[in-house]
Amino acid sequence: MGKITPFIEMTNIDKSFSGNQVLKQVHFAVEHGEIHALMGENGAGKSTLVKVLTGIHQKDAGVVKVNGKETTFTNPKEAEEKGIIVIHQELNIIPHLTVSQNMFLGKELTYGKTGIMNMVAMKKQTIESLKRLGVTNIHPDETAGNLSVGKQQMIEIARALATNAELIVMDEPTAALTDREIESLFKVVDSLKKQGVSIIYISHRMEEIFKICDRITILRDGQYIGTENIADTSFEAIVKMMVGRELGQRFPERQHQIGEVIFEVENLERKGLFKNISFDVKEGEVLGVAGLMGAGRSEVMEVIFGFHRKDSGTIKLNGENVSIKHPRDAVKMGIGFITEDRKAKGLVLEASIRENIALTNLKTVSNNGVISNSKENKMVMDLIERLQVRATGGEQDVKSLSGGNQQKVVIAKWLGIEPKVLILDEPTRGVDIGAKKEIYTIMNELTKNGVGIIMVSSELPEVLGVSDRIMVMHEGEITAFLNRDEANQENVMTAATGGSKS
Amino acid sequence: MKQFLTRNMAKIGPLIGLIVIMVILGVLSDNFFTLSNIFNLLRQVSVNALIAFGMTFVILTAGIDLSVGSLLALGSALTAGLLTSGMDPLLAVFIGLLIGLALGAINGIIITKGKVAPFIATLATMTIFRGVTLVYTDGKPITGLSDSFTFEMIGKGYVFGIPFPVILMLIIFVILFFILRNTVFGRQVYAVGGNEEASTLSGIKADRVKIWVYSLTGMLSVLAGIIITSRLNSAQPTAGSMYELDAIAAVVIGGTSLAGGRGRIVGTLIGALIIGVIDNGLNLLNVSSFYQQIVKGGVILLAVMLDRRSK
Amino acid sequence: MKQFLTRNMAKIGPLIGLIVIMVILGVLSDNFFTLSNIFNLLRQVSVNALIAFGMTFVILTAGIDLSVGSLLALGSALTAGLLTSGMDPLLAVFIGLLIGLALGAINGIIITKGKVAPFIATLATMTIFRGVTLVYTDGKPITGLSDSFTFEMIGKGYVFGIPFPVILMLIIFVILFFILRNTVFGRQVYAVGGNEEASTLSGIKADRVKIWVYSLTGMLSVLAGIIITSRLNSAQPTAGSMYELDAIAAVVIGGTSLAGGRGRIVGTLIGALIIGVIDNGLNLLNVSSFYQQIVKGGVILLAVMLDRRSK
Amino acid sequence: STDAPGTSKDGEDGDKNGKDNNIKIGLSVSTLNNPFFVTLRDGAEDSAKEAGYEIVTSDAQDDPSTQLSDIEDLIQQGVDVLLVNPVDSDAVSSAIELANDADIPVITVDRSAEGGEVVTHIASDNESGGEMAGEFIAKQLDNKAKLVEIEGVSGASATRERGKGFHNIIDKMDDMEVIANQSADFDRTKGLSVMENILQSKGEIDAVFAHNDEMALGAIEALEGKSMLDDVVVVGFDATDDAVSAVEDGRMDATIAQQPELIGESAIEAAGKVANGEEVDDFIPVDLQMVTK
Ligand SMILES: Nc1ncnc2c1ncn2[C@@H]1O[C@H](COP(=O)(O)OP(=O)(O)OP(=O)(O)O)[C@@H](O)[C@H]1O
Ligand SMILES: Nc1ncnc2c1ncn2[C@@H]1O[C@H](COP(=O)(O)OP(=O)(O)OP(=O)(O)O)[C@@H](O)[C@H]1O
Ligand SMILES: [Mg+2]
Ligand SMILES: [Mg+2]
Repeated sequence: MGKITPFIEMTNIDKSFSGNQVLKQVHFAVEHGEIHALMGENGAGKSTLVKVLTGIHQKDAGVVKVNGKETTFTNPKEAEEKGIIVIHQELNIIPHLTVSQNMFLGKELTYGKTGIMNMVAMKKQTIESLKRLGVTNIHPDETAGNLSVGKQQMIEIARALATNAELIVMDEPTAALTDREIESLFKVVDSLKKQGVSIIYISHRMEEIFKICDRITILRDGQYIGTENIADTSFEAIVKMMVGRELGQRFPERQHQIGEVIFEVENLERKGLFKNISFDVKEGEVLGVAGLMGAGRSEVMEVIFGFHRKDSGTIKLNGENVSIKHPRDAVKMGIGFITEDRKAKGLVLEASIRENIALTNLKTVSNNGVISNSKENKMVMDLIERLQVRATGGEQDVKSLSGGNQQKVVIAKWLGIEPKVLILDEPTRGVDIGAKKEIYTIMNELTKNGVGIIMVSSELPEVLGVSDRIMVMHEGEITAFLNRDEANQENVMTAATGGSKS
Repeated sequence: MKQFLTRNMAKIGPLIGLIVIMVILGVLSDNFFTLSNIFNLLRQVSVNALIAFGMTFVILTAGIDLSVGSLLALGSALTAGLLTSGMDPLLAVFIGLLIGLALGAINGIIITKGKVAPFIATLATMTIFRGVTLVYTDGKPITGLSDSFTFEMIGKGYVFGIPFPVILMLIIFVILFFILRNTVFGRQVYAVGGNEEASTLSGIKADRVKIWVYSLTGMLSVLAGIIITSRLNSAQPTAGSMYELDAIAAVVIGGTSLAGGRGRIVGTLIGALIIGVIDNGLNLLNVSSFYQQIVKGGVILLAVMLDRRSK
Repeated sequence: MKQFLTRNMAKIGPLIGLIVIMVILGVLSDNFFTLSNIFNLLRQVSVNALIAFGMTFVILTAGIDLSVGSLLALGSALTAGLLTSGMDPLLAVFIGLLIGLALGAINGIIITKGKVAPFIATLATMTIFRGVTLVYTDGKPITGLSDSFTFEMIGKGYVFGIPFPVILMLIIFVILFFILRNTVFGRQVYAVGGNEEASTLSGIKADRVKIWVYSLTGMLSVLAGIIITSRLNSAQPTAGSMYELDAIAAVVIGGTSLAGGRGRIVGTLIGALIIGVIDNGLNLLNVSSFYQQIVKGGVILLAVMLDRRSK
Repeated sequence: STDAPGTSKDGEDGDKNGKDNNIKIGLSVSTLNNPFFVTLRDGAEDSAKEAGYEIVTSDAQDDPSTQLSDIEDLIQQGVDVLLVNPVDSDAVSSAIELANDADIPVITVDRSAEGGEVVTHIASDNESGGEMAGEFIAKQLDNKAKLVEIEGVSGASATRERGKGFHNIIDKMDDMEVIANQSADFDRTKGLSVMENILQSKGEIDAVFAHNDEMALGAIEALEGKSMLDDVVVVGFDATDDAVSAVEDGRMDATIAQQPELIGESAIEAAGKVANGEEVDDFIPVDLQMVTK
């Protein structure tokens, strides 16, 4: 860190999108070889700031200095040439290309200047880069789109690390990873730091910030709030800077009665993906489902919900066998499903909040197939209020909402059906700390009313903090059931990596 | 406020285009703004508009239907066949419309159950339907249809001085407008086109929605075909060729996105009017047919680009 | 292993289709498997194949080009014009190809810079190019072209007993195969079609890739047009109409996804062969042209569905 | 009779009385999307059947290069005589040369060829048909009229030739004025709407010449809708069944009959002679007929 001029210095940055000011007079500086956290609520402007830095967006005002020299990048390629590389928040994998093709996209290795690619060399380097991250189970010829989100994320990280970057921006790199991958990522980050590489680290996971970062800059509503040394600050202080008030306890107090079993799954199997899946959920209970990436948890939930066909097994609701062949059957029975991939599977991005919420509730808001505007508006406004969705109103396109508020819309559309059983798959992925707490509060309210909840999550503190019982999966099979009081980080991880049933 | 403005700009973009073209034609030709020409124009537009209404639904679900023209020919030929066999005209028309529904459903089933991309599925049925029509008619027009007042009415009649096809088009427009805007089915059409997976996971049977949408288009195409048949008092085996292009153009000029999920049927009506006005105006001005093609293509491009700008 | 099998199944799906069709035709018609018919067939296929090669690139970028047929007519007419003016045939052909490149670039620029959906942009230029062709030729064929050996060679010549257009097609196939598979440009084509935003973030100039892709298609279409011109020794103003449909069908039958990002040019060659074999075979079997359309549509559907199954 | 592979039917019941009924005739039609050519084909097929000849038909769909492929395919099948109804006179030459190379005699039907060797040509000429239409209209209206010309597909040869013949007559007369000429693509529906639009701008019309009957019938509907049919002379082309009955009903004034059925029949007759080595004239005219009431 020894040098006097910081590597990156951004001052008085302004940025608006069609009249909506997203960054206001923001300052931001990164030293050589430091790991600098960038935090703020959903929509605070973190990603935008990074995009302004790397030339994806052009700033309206302000100065960017690289190594003390004023610089303006007009496209990300220029930034890359100056050693600045970004691992973007949204995955930038081209689904139909292979792993190595993705790794070298835009910087293919060629025979001299011919434009003819050296594919052998690219594959070799792909294997090496992945190995550096401790990943050995991804073949360079696999089609990237067929890999789980987590593996895709690892490819992106490997791709960034393969360049001789001086600064790597990581915009929520761990949102789709589980603890083991995060561990190996942190090891690499550590060694990069030793080599003098700087890192801008964006995350909503507080533990990570304290574990690896040197300094932190906080944004709120597009405004610069402050920069602190991690060593000199605290969890509470950072949260207060982010949300502008005390947030209180991280997981809200649970106050609910656990009742009868309402939902049972017996010996569910889908060949090649999972087998012998048996579990139940009781009224008012939160069943946490833990596991490593690719453990097959999402697949199980999608099969239960009728989105994919099952090969065998039975499902019971209130003790009676039910047949679910299409999500519509599940919806009719009062089962809700919040998917892990809200953009691809949860929302119609181009449509309004109202239309999205109404989608699961078309029956309720219509008479004889004709939608009643008053019923619809009432339902939508009630739900927006209940979940405190921050939006200009029901007519705003969900596309323009921040991640946390999008997630609330997804939850709202399922609350509308007044579910008896609610499946939540990674409900707080990419959601800021304030919104997370709000989601937990909603879950609490539901269980208080007797709803049975199944929550798939890869964030261990969340699983441990919210669940009444924890089911752990490993490679398509259940390896453990743990009660709230007996569960801890260690025994969940043991089961998730295939350790014996406890 | 600003958002409100830009939003409504997008909605009136095509309308402005239409008005500009009409004003230009009004200046260039004295005959353009006569009541008789306006009705004439509307009657001509009605055929393309009806097909384009159906196409709007299809495109909203992110599909496309290239078979409309052949389907129109087949449906009209079969209806004409029923008429020459002496069937009651109303019944024949009704059966004709059902045939259209069924042919459209075939498209829908190939696309959803056969998992064939709409473009290629309807490209194939376009060829097949045309072939069946030629076989059925032996390549010759079917004439000697009904002299019944009812059947003549459909294409040639007037009600309160307004051509009957125009009234038909407007009634159907109002119904479809209502369906898209106010019914569960309409909502499902937008949702399936916006994000099929998310819709399915919300409990919507996307396949069923799609099959209905192609069926609707099939029925409307045959209705358009019956109007033509009634006007010409004969069914042509070659009727409707290339109609798909005008219908798609009307939908897209009207601001509906080919990617699905976004658009409005009012836009389609305006788009059909733009195309109809260009054709009519170029005829009125007696522009050489060579140049007509250039002008028409150019205006379509311009209309679409203007609309993009205003968004 | 299983993955390997399914992977290769997908690749050979269309090939199996082709073989099945060929075997059936071989059994039904004695003339099918003669060397002379095979060369005859390949020469017929070459025109559609060349256009479809370009179309493959376009479709891989998630685009479409409906203007190829009109572009072919315009390019051939202009080339024929140069020839009748006495220009050296090789030079005229070269300029003709450049004209094709430029016309294709116009498509690309309208699509990228004008932000018009490829379908509608090329629908408009399809009409415009045809209009310009008619104006340029005054609606009449251009005849009295060069008697030069060189120009006759292009469409009518033989090298080692193989028709020259076939050789041309194979050479271009090899070049394009190599470009798609082994060059940075090829990779960019796939990337832009697979995820345009991600490609842009990786520093790929998506607009430039697209403009090149349409230019390539323009050039190949004119080359196809020059082959036709040479074979017919005249340029027709109406040449190439509906060629876009056969070209798109070849690409899709060959397994390339209309959504972009996925597909191979080998598939397109096979797709073009399938279409050519059907046309040739139905002629050999003297199937009535009405039934030909039905069979052709049916076989296309079947080929595409079989391919889906094998994936 | 040819060296093309697959011809194996010679022999056996061949040369009885020097007449060979075992003849395979190839017929390449320009388009079957037009009733005129459908009738022509029917005429040919029927009389071939009667004579006991084998006939193979293909449809070029109005595309010269499809026609070339079709003819190549016919040559592959080892036809003994080739009847070609060219899509385009110039463009067909290469195809005919191919047949010449394969020693297959070629007869052109309805439209002639500019190149290649042709044994005979059987036709009634489009251009003189256009002239007949012009003369008829001129006579009906005493050489003074405001005319509408409805053209066929832009750039198609029938459009050019019929239009040319029509203008050969009309352009010479000072008082015959074409006040509108628009294309309706040989299509009845388009004929209707194009005529409607023309009627909106041109009040006074004395006669309509349409390049085919389909468009003429469409125009008649438009005129009827305006109650103008009685005052306007409408002339079509082709004499399709529909048109002939329209003439009988007094709705159409005339149509030029090219007698497609007769063309088809004569073509087969000539083909039979050629195949048996008999001499035929190098032009076999089939009279144009003016069908009037
Ligand atoms: N391309 C764009 N056009 C319009 N508005 C945008 C665009 N990109 C971002 N925004 C808006 O800018 C604001 C800041 O977004 P940004 O993505 O920077 O937030 P963030 O801090 O990264 O949030 P998160 O934690 O959810 O990733 C949001 O209100 C967002 O809706
Ligand atoms: N579309 C797909 N195509 C092929 N394989 C897939 C697909 N989706 C998931 N898989 C595979 O199925 C297995 C189970 O994935 P699933 O997403 O259900 O796991 P998970 O436990 O929810 O993990 P994650 O945390 O990554 O979502 C993984 O091995 C994954 O790679
Ligand atoms: Mg962000
Ligand atoms: Mg998951």
